[in-house]
Amino acid sequence: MTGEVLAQTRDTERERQAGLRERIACCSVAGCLSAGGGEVRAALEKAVNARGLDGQVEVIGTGCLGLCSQGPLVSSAATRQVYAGVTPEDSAALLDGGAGRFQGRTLGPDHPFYAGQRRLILENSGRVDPERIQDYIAQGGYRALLRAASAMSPAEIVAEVKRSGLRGRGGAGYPAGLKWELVARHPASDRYVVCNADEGDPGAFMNRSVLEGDPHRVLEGMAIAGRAVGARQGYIYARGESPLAIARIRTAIAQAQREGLLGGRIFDSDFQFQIDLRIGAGAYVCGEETALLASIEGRRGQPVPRPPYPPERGLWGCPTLINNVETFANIPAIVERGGAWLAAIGAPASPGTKVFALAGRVARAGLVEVPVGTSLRTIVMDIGGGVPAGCEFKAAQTGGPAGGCIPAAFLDLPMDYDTLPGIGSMMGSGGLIVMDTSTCMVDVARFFMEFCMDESCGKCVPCRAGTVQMHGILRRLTRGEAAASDMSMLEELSRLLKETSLCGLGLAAPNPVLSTLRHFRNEYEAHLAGRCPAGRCSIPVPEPV
Amino acid sequence: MSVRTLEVDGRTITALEGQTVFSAAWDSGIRIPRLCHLGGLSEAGACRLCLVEIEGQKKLQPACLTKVAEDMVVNTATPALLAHRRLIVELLLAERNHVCAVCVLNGACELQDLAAQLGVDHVRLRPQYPSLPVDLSHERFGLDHNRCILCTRCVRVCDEVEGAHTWDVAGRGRNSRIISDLGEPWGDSGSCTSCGKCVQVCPTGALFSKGRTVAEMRKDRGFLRYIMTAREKKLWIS
Amino acid sequence: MDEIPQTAGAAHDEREQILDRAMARHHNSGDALIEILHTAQQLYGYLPAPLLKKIARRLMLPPSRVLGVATFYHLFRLEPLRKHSAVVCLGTACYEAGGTELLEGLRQHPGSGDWSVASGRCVGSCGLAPIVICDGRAMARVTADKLEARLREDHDRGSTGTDAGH
Amino acid sequence: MTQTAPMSNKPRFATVWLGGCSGCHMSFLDLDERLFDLAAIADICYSPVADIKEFPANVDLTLVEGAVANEDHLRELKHIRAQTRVLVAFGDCAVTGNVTALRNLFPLEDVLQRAYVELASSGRSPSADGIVPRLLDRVLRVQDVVDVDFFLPGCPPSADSIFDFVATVLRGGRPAREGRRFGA
Repeated sequence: MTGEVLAQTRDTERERQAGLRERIACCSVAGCLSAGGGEVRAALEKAVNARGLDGQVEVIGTGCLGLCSQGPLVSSAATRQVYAGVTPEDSAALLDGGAGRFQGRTLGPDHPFYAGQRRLILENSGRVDPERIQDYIAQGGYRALLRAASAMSPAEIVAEVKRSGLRGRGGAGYPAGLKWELVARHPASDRYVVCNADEGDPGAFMNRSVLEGDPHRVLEGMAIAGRAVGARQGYIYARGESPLAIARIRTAIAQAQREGLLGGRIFDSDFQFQIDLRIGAGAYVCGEETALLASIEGRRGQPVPRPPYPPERGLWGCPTLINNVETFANIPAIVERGGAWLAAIGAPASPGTKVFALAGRVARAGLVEVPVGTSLRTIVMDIGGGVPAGCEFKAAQTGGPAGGCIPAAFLDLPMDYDTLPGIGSMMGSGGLIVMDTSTCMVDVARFFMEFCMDESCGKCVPCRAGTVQMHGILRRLTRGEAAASDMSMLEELSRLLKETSLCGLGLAAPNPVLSTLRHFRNEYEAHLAGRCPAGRCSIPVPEPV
Repeated sequence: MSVRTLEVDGRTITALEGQTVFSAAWDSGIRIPRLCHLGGLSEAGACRLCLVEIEGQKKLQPACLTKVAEDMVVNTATPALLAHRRLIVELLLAERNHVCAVCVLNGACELQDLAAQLGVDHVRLRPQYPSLPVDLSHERFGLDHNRCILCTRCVRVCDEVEGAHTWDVAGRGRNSRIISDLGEPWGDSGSCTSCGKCVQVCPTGALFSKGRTVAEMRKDRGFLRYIMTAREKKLWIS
Repeated sequence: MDEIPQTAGAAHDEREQILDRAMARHHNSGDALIEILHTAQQLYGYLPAPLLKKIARRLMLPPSRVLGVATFYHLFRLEPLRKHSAVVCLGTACYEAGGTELLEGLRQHPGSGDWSVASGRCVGSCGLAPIVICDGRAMARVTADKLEARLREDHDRGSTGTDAGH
Repeated sequence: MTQTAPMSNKPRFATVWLGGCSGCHMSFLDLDERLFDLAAIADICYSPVADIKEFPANVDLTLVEGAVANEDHLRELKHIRAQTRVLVAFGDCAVTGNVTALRNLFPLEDVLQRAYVELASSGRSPSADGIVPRLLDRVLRVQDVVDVDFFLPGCPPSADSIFDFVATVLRGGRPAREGRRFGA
């Protein structure tokens, strides 16, 4: 493909869409599909056909519209409204304009759920059909790659990413530009770009939704990275548990190859770049970068000690750039609009937006995107609509099994990479679980420890055996069988894992324990005394002596 | 090769460039505890016993993988490190069924020695009592999973020195087990050459020679140095 | 399990050919082990020992490494699936919404002999917790009653087993 | 001692034998002539090697051999702890469960079946409730039941280590933990 062809494709598709009377986008990612979104789409298509509206009204599948808890969601290009809880029986009303039918389930751009958001990564969700590359191109897609391949030097791309201040969205928030520079400067001849799409935190589905809803954005970001760091080969490592994301990536790669946007001589330049998909097989630890690399190489997903870090020694011993889905999804806009543009959004030290998967005891659960540094209160109370009536907000868990909880006292703190560690939590990759007064924090800690125990790769002793012992203590606590000495051992083991584990999984495994101990020690003490304040743990009443 | 000077536990020692902190300390008579490291094999960095404090570095570093540097200041036995090591040994002892009194390696076991050296006179953790098999199908050797600490020395020596790669680890986390070939009994393994190297490098009584009773067996780990020197330098030094 | 499972001779040959082609496409490289195991499991439903042995030979890998990899990842099965499969999500939201109780209920259920019951971690539909995936189809906001109805449905349909193994 | 006046001013010393093979006590007897030295510095008020029926009150130091395998052990050990100032888990069975706890790898019924039915001619499991103490489902270490002040591992601990240990504790010292070994 050339620049002219790209522009032509864009214009043709835009004209085609402009000629339509209505374009109805049905959310077609996992959440809405399991709520019956597929049936809604089929009914709509049938209704369009029955009314002889083919060519005037188009029904497409699209990316996440956000409000997953009230799916299936459908958006209308004509009315610019999103409708929630749509059933196949609603088809007629959608086509014939029976808006009254959707009273109480219509969400306009000024609805509190959308008003508080700033959608950059998700900007195409609801607008494009993730299975059509023309849709992406019509939204200006692949223009950034054109610029990167024909108008910018690799060093200029790296400089732009550095200027943006973008921090890796995988959890730790390492500055992306610095990482890119390390790989770009390495003298080795073979280099790789790897997209970490192994999102395994329980309660996290940001990356998956991005891949399901806008896969080309990620491919474009990776290709730009390839150009910047001098790699010819990229890999996407996706979870085997996400069949839809896998299918969409496969389709997108094939389309991009067919259009010459991946492969040799991209945009008639000397730049060549291939992307292959690697599918994980169910191992959370493979989200750890060295384990992920081992898995791409066809081995057990066991981490190796760092240093050396992947930018120096990664895939097959070659310098390797690893970023996650959301990080790559930021890249096209940075190249297109400039690093300074992104740097102006969000918090000064953590620019840009962050996608959160909001779940748990909250009125409106789903996928939300806000500027980094937005307060937890805005996310949970305004966008999420607060906890359901009858209960009270107690805490929010960020960062999944590696993160910690944020109690009500910190609702107004900005959610960014530097503030959260200060209160014993972390940004993580974006899982955000809201807990109310019916949630037992000791049981939450036990739940996450069980997760870490099951997902420990077994290589290093502290993580393999330590998570088992910590889980045993937490289980005894939730059963009212723990002794005071268990508490001191729990803290001693926490220190051991935090200081001696081989990889991030073990190092972070104690975090949920430490943060609940910090903010909710009284609940631990109550369990020691044989009482669960939330009434969740079934502690047997002691027999009278 | 150039020489580096560093400080280990208050002593100034010299080491060759490229040498690890572990081996430099060892050459100077400072014994850092370890169970997965064994000279002549690749490093796993898995037991976490040889972690040391290096001034200027926030995180503890495994001595077996950390290269010496000029003016590096290393502490190998601070109270915090000793506490960590004791707890790691306790974790190992609680993980499987280590009953020294009825073990062929009683008195010559690296784990048992280490517990004594570190003052682990009891285990504060709950023993897990997993139900684990003993594989006695091999003509000359036995594998007792109850004593295995998953150091993977056997896996590495079989792959790197013998070249057979009979052993590997199956499962993960607490369900990890050493396996031969496709998990069949050791005696049925088609790849095993019965060389016995795995038995000699095993730090505990997990791999043992048959026909020995309690506390009878002694392991020879010098053979590895002999083979490696012979292979690399063509010198057969015993 | 001594033999690679067979249905009909022709199908068997075809599967073998597909697997061989997949390995050839990866130049019989050991790096592709996980890809090949995925393909093999899709073809055969699970990974019996003889199949692993064949893959090991072809990719020139030690058998213990192949088994080590096959047992490291949760998605690989060394045992055949039963007629139906149910995966109960135990991600945080589903756990909080009672996933554990559903899992226990399924395991205790008298009709569970036909079901391979497993737990999964977050299928990404947290807004609809708890989720149970029955034979590949996600059920949202599952209750014990809903699940009971689903199991009975299969029981009533009898042993036709048309949708088995998906 | 602030409680009932003791017979002499010497500290009161006891040894008890729970679920173990008595090997630790054999090793204790291997003190030989040093038993006289011990008697010189302590009042041996209770021991399986002395003919005393009831565990006495106000004991200063008690060595507990063996693991807690049945209900009698459980009751005895709690009583002993209540009467003892310094309690020592004596030998590997007391410290780790050791051989006594090997049965924890199997369900109790299987163990009884194996021992009394499959390997014996009687063909019946013991069922004399009230005569034979009931076995616990799992063998416990001494520390699982009561607080332990010191641990003296070994199978058995050598006579030398026993003497050094007891002498140090009786003098009010804290014996070094390093160098004590499980097993041999």
